[in-house]
Amino acid sequence: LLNINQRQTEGRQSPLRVVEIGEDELDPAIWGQNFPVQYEMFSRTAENYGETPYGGSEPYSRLERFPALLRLYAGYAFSIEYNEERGHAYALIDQQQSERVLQRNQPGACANCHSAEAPLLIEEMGWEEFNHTPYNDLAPSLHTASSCHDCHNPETLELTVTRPAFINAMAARGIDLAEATEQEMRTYVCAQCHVEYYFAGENKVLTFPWSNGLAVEDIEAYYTEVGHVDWTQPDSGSDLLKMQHPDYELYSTGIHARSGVSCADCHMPYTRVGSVKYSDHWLRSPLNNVSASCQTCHNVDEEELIDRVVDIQTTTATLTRSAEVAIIDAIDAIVAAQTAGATDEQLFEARALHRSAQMRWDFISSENSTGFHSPQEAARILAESIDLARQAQLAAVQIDVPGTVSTISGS
Amino acid sequence: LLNINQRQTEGRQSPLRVVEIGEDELDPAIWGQNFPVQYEMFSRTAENYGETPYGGSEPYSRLERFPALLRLYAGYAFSIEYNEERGHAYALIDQQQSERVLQRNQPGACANCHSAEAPLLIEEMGWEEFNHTPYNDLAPSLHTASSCHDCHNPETLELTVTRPAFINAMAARGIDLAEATEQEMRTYVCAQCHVEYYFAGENKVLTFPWSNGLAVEDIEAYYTEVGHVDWTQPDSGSDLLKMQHPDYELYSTGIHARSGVSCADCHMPYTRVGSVKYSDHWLRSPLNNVSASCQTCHNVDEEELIDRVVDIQTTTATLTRSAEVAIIDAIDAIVAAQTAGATDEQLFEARALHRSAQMRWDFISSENSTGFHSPQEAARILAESIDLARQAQLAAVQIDVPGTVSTISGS
Amino acid sequence: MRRLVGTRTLILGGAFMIVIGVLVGLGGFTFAYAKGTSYLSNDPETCVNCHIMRDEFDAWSTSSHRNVATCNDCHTPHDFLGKWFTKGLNGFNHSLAFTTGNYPEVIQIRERNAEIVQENCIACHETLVSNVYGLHEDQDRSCVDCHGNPGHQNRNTQ
Ligand code: HEC
Ligand code: HEC
Ligand code: HEC
Ligand code: HEC
Ligand code: HEC
Ligand code: HEC
Ligand code: HEC
Ligand code: HEC
Ligand code: HEC
Ligand code: HEC
Ligand code: HEC
Ligand code: HEC
Ligand code: HEC
Ligand code: HEC
Ligand SMILES: [Ca+2]
Ligand SMILES: [Ca+2]
Repeated sequence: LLNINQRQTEGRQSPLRVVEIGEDELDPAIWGQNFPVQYEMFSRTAENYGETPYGGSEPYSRLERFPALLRLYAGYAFSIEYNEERGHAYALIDQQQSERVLQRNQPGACANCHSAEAPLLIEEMGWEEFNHTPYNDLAPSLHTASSCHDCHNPETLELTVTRPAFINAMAARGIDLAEATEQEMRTYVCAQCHVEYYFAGENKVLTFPWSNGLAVEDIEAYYTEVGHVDWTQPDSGSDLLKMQHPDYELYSTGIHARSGVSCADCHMPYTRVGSVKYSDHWLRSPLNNVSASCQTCHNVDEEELIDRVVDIQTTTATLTRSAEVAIIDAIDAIVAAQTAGATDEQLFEARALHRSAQMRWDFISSENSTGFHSPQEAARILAESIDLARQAQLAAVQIDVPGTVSTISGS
Repeated sequence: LLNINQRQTEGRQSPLRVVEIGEDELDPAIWGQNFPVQYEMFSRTAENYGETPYGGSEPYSRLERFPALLRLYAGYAFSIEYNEERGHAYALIDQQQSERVLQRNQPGACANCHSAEAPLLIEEMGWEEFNHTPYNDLAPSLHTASSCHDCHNPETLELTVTRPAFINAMAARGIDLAEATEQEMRTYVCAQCHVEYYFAGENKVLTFPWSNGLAVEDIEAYYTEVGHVDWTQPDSGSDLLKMQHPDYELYSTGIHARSGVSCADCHMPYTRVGSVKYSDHWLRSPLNNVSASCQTCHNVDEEELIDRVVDIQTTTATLTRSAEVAIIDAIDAIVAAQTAGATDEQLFEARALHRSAQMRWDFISSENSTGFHSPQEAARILAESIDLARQAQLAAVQIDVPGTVSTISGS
Repeated sequence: MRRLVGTRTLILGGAFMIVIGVLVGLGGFTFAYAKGTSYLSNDPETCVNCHIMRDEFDAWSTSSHRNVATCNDCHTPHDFLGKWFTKGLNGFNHSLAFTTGNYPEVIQIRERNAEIVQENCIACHETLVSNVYGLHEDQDRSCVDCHGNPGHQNRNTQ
């Protein structure tokens, strides 16, 4: 498309470059001198636009809203503080001020996704060194939350990925990022951070558990293979896995991903400013901006579109609550068996089922779209979580402990 | 959906009327003299185009393919014979030759949806009389399977509903059929038969349980209110409900219904014959005809469209199998408790949970799209079915029966 | 999602030969329909000489573009030679297909024609999209991915 390419060149020059942006420039304000519109939009991620039915930018305590989490995360940092997430502007400060950081010693690995300095520090210190250095030792060199530099090549401004964990994980999946289309990049830049992760080995190397695939079963299989355990729940004694924001993984199983729709299509929709279109850099809930986010593709009125989302989310939320009840019933049954004197050997099956049930529930509970990114898959995963939790409960209540007589079940 | 309505007119214009079609004319061949194309297409419903991954026109035995059904339907006619359904041409003969009819005395009510004579006989005999007359007594006057007369006004050829059960049920929902749009009629004509039903009272009056709404919970509430029981399962002693082809009910909760897509849009797509577009009267699986059925709306290649359907169905089918396992475990536990001497009073809760679990599983299992008509809702219903079945099992295994000591569960 | 790939190259000679070939072809195939001139006109009505174009015409006449763009504004290149080359090629393809009746149940735009449409979208909306579409050499995103079908509105996503 010869003449298109010509236009592109014009296009690329159109915004006049006031300053030369250095390769290591992190400060959005400096980038903003060349791209004032995007900078102005990006700065609005500091705004609180309030709550949506299941999301939004009000950083309420998830522990207060869903007390079941206190029981399910018992013994793990997430039971101390866990809030609804908000805009990119808070990425660093919310981490630094989280009780999970203040009360626990965390590794530098935490900084990978919360500080724009990460790529430079990694270059400087080396990958492993960066990850296992205590977070508090790194703290002094962390100043910038989220920056243009996270997603853009400072010179060409093309989208680029800057986080080693993502690059390694894609390599493990056999995906060559050099081949990525522009449209895929509109998702990959987000998949650097909005994904499930763990810290591998002594050096706490940030790793995404993707080598078997992105489905929840693939991720569970991976953790079983490497023998990973996030923590042992005190009362149940089960070795559990914690899932964190698998937004990209769940999205990948959905109809939108399948239709080639990218994260940016919905979370950074084109917006007309004057006579020109810009990508809306105010990353937020699309429910706060339905007309640009959805209506271009869906010629449906705004109210109806919001209803479609909220109905999908309400179904997911209801099943999520049911899974919580089932898992807590399982924990109670395991505890009761223990108290009655059941041995670890006798409790092995119940605890294994509990682990599988809870990581599935957490996969959907910690994902941020309340099921919208893949409605049927979210319901499927919760169905399995409930089934496994109830089986854990059954295994526990049917344990034969000295002092009680064999249960009567035929199954 | 714009263009669909535009195309409708085209089709209707052309045909020149060779014969005058009498008000009570049932024979498709006579109608066919005026509308040879539709007749020719409609006649193809006698063709066997084979199996699709989860549907198709091969009338295989569902009991052989899913042996769990033998246990779940134990004591009910469906455990004798139950096959995959096929084309409209077989509507009458498949009923007459079904072991469910040969080995059991069925009421005339069965003929409502399997014989074109039904509306005329109802006029003649009266509604209640028609329903409670034994099927075998009606048999001699049943000759025509499915006919143009089921869906069309013989004079204007407009779509029309001819089945009292549907008209009564819509009235009970407070919906005025006189107000129905043409697009709605493209679904209503199907909803005369592709729906859950039961025979109310002594007179076996064919009734659709819709007065609380179409959701599975609404239907369960309705049956509880009227105290309906389809049969008591011999081994578990549970009073169960049988669901039959709630195609319209499930479809109604889906995104297609929500987007105004009708049954006919997918199952009777407009098809070019020569220069004119006709509604394809060969009612069948859209997977046998994806290009006309789906591509009008989805600009996606055929293979990918089929994959999308089959992936949704595979998820539904997997959850359906899990629900079967859970329900059978519950039955086993109830039986074991009974054997151990549990009283009906002690078993009350387990049996009630079993009833709720099985009617939900059956709602999806007996629905004919294997979840496609409403993917997330199908998964939600199966998740609840599994949860309820496991709770039934738990209730049963935890029953305190003389000779066994109280179970150890804390929950 | 449709990927737009490849670049259109017009070789003068080839173009002329095809155009001539096509005119012959048109004469041969559609003389009976007397629609040979359809492709040479800018009047949408002439496209509809083929009933088969009726759906698109109807959809176009209710689209946001009915007053601002005719068929050829979108479906043929804006440069002179390309215009006649495309008219010729499409005229040949479609006449052939129409005459033989050998075309899909649901007509779908061909890759090459999709590229042409894309160029025409941009031609008219250059300023507006210059910014967002100025970023990459290999522009692989079709406007129609998001804008459904401005010319027609006959897809569900519109
Ligand atoms: C088809 C549109 C669409 C796509 C594509 C999409 N999302 Fe979303 N996303 C949504 C909607 C709708 C919500 C729910 C917002 C709410 O609950 O207020 C959401 C929620 C979120 C949230 C939580 C926002 C909040 O309100 O707290 C995050 C984070 C998120 N998405 C990230 C992603 C990432 C990362 C990707 C790509 C891997 C992605 N999304 C792809 C539509 C989309
Ligand atoms: C792989 C990227 C990644 C890593 C590594 C990571 N985070 Fe986050 N973090 C995110 C994303 C994305 C969000 C927003 C989505 C969400 O909250 O689910 C977030 C949100 C948060 C929040 C705000 C919401 C809340 O949970 O209260 C805190 C605090 C936080 N992270 C702390 C940490 C700590 C502590 C660590 C290290 C133990 C860490 N993060 C490691 C990506 C990451
Ligand atoms: C979280 C990722 C992310 C961050 C942070 C980010 N951008 Fe972008 N930016 C994108 C994406 C995605 C696009 C769309 C690119 C495309 O479609 O090729 C984009 C596009 C652009 C464009 C091209 C024109 C347009 O609006 O589409 C400019 C210029 C730009 N960004 C500047 C900035 C500046 C300046 C900052 C910091 C103030 C910034 N970006 C921060 C992801 C980001
Ligand atoms: C370098 C890491 C990183 C990258 C890259 C990244 N995010 Fe985030 N994102 C975060 C963190 C951390 C938070 C939570 C901030 C907080 O709560 O303090 C967040 C929050 C969000 C939110 C929630 C906003 C709200 O109002 O609740 C959305 C939506 C979001 N990101 C979308 C995206 C999209 C879309 C992309 C890619 C175009 C992207 N993010 C790229 C780390 C990242
Ligand atoms: C770039 C185009 C695009 C954007 C932007 C987009 N969608 Fe979609 N959406 C699609 C496509 C394509 C499908 C798949 C069905 C189809 O082929 O039409 C779909 C399917 C859906 C469905 C039905 C599938 C399901 O999960 O139930 C819903 C609901 C939906 N979209 C809502 C939204 C909402 C809400 C937004 C904005 C937050 C949005 N979409 C943004 C293109 C888009
Ligand atoms: C409300 C309408 C309706 C009523 C009443 C009805 N059927 Fe059907 N029947 C259908 C539909 C629709 C199908 C095809 C869909 C399916 O099989 O699930 C069907 C399929 C069948 C089949 C073929 C598939 C199979 O189940 O083997 C048989 C046999 C049958 N019905 C027998 C009966 C009998 C016996 C009765 C009375 C007890 C009856 N039907 C009452 C609508 C009805
Ligand atoms: C199961 C229901 C059903 C049966 C049986 C049926 N039709 Fe139809 N028919 C329809 C529907 C739905 C339409 C579309 C009507 C509309 O969109 O207004 C239709 C449309 C038509 C049309 C209008 C032109 C067209 O093709 O859209 C004619 C003529 C017609 N049918 C004739 C017949 C004849 C003759 C028979 C019997 C051989 C028959 N139909 C059997 C449901 C049925
Ligand atoms: C008068 C009752 C009745 C009406 C009205 C009716 N159906 Fe049916 N339909 C049946 C019965 C009965 C069967 C099963 C026949 C058998 O298996 O012997 C059936 C079978 C089918 C099948 C399965 C075909 C196959 O190959 O497996 C489809 C699809 C179908 N109907 C669609 C429709 C649609 C769409 C409409 C409305 C346009 C409709 N039906 C209206 C009674 C009806
Ligand atoms: C959006 C398209 C769509 C709509 C609308 C739709 N269906 Fe379906 N239907 C399907 C697909 C796809 C299948 C799965 C076919 C298969 O498994 O081979 C199916 C399956 C069926 C089957 C079983 C066919 C078989 O292969 O045995 C019946 C019966 C049926 N639908 C009836 C209906 C009725 C009645 C309605 C309206 C109340 C309806 N459908 C609405 C697409 C649709
Ligand atoms: C008359 C238009 C129309 C027809 C015909 C149609 N669809 Fe759709 N389809 C839609 C609309 C509208 C949506 C909702 C999403 C959107 O707005 O794009 C949708 C959504 C979908 C989705 C995503 C939602 C989900 O359930 O995951 C799939 C998959 C889909 N359609 C497949 C099909 C298949 C397969 C067929 C043919 C059997 C079909 N559709 C026929 C209009 C249609
Ligand atoms: C001679 C009859 C006829 C005329 C006149 C006609 N078309 Fe077509 N057109 C067809 C047929 C037949 C097809 C289907 C060909 C296929 O898809 O294989 C078609 C397909 C198309 C396609 C999609 C297939 C492709 O090649 O991309 C486009 C675009 C198109 N026509 C545009 C037009 C425009 C614009 C006009 C008026 C300038 C026009 N047509 C006039 C018969 C005609
Ligand atoms: C001949 C010039 C021309 C061509 C070619 C053209 N447009 Fe337009 N378009 C216009 C004009 C003029 C308007 C303003 C019309 C109005 O506001 O009513 C417009 C309006 C629009 C709009 C806003 C109104 C709407 O439909 O939502 C969109 C989006 C759009 N065009 C997209 C496209 C796309 C995509 C293409 C290619 C498929 C395209 N245009 C081809 C001239 C053109
Ligand atoms: C990723 C989705 C996407 C793609 C691809 C896309 N657009 Fe848009 N476009 C949008 C959105 C969203 C808007 C609405 C902007 C707003 O609301 O301010 C829009 C608005 C427009 C408008 C109307 C502006 C107005 O408000 O008058 C035109 C014209 C337009 N786009 C043309 C194009 C053209 C030409 C292309 C291809 C070069 C294109 N678009 C590609 C999403 C897209
Ligand atoms: C504003 C731009 C525009 C105008 C004006 C326009 N078209 Fe199109 N046309 C398109 C686009 C874009 C597509 C591709 C649609 C798609 O990919 O879904 C298309 C596709 C088609 C197709 C192929 C069918 C399909 O959906 O792929 C035909 C045939 C067609 N156009 C004919 C016409 C005719 C005839 C006219 C004049 C009456 C016309 N077009 C006017 C933009 C336009
Ligand atoms: Ca949030
Ligand atoms: Ca069938």
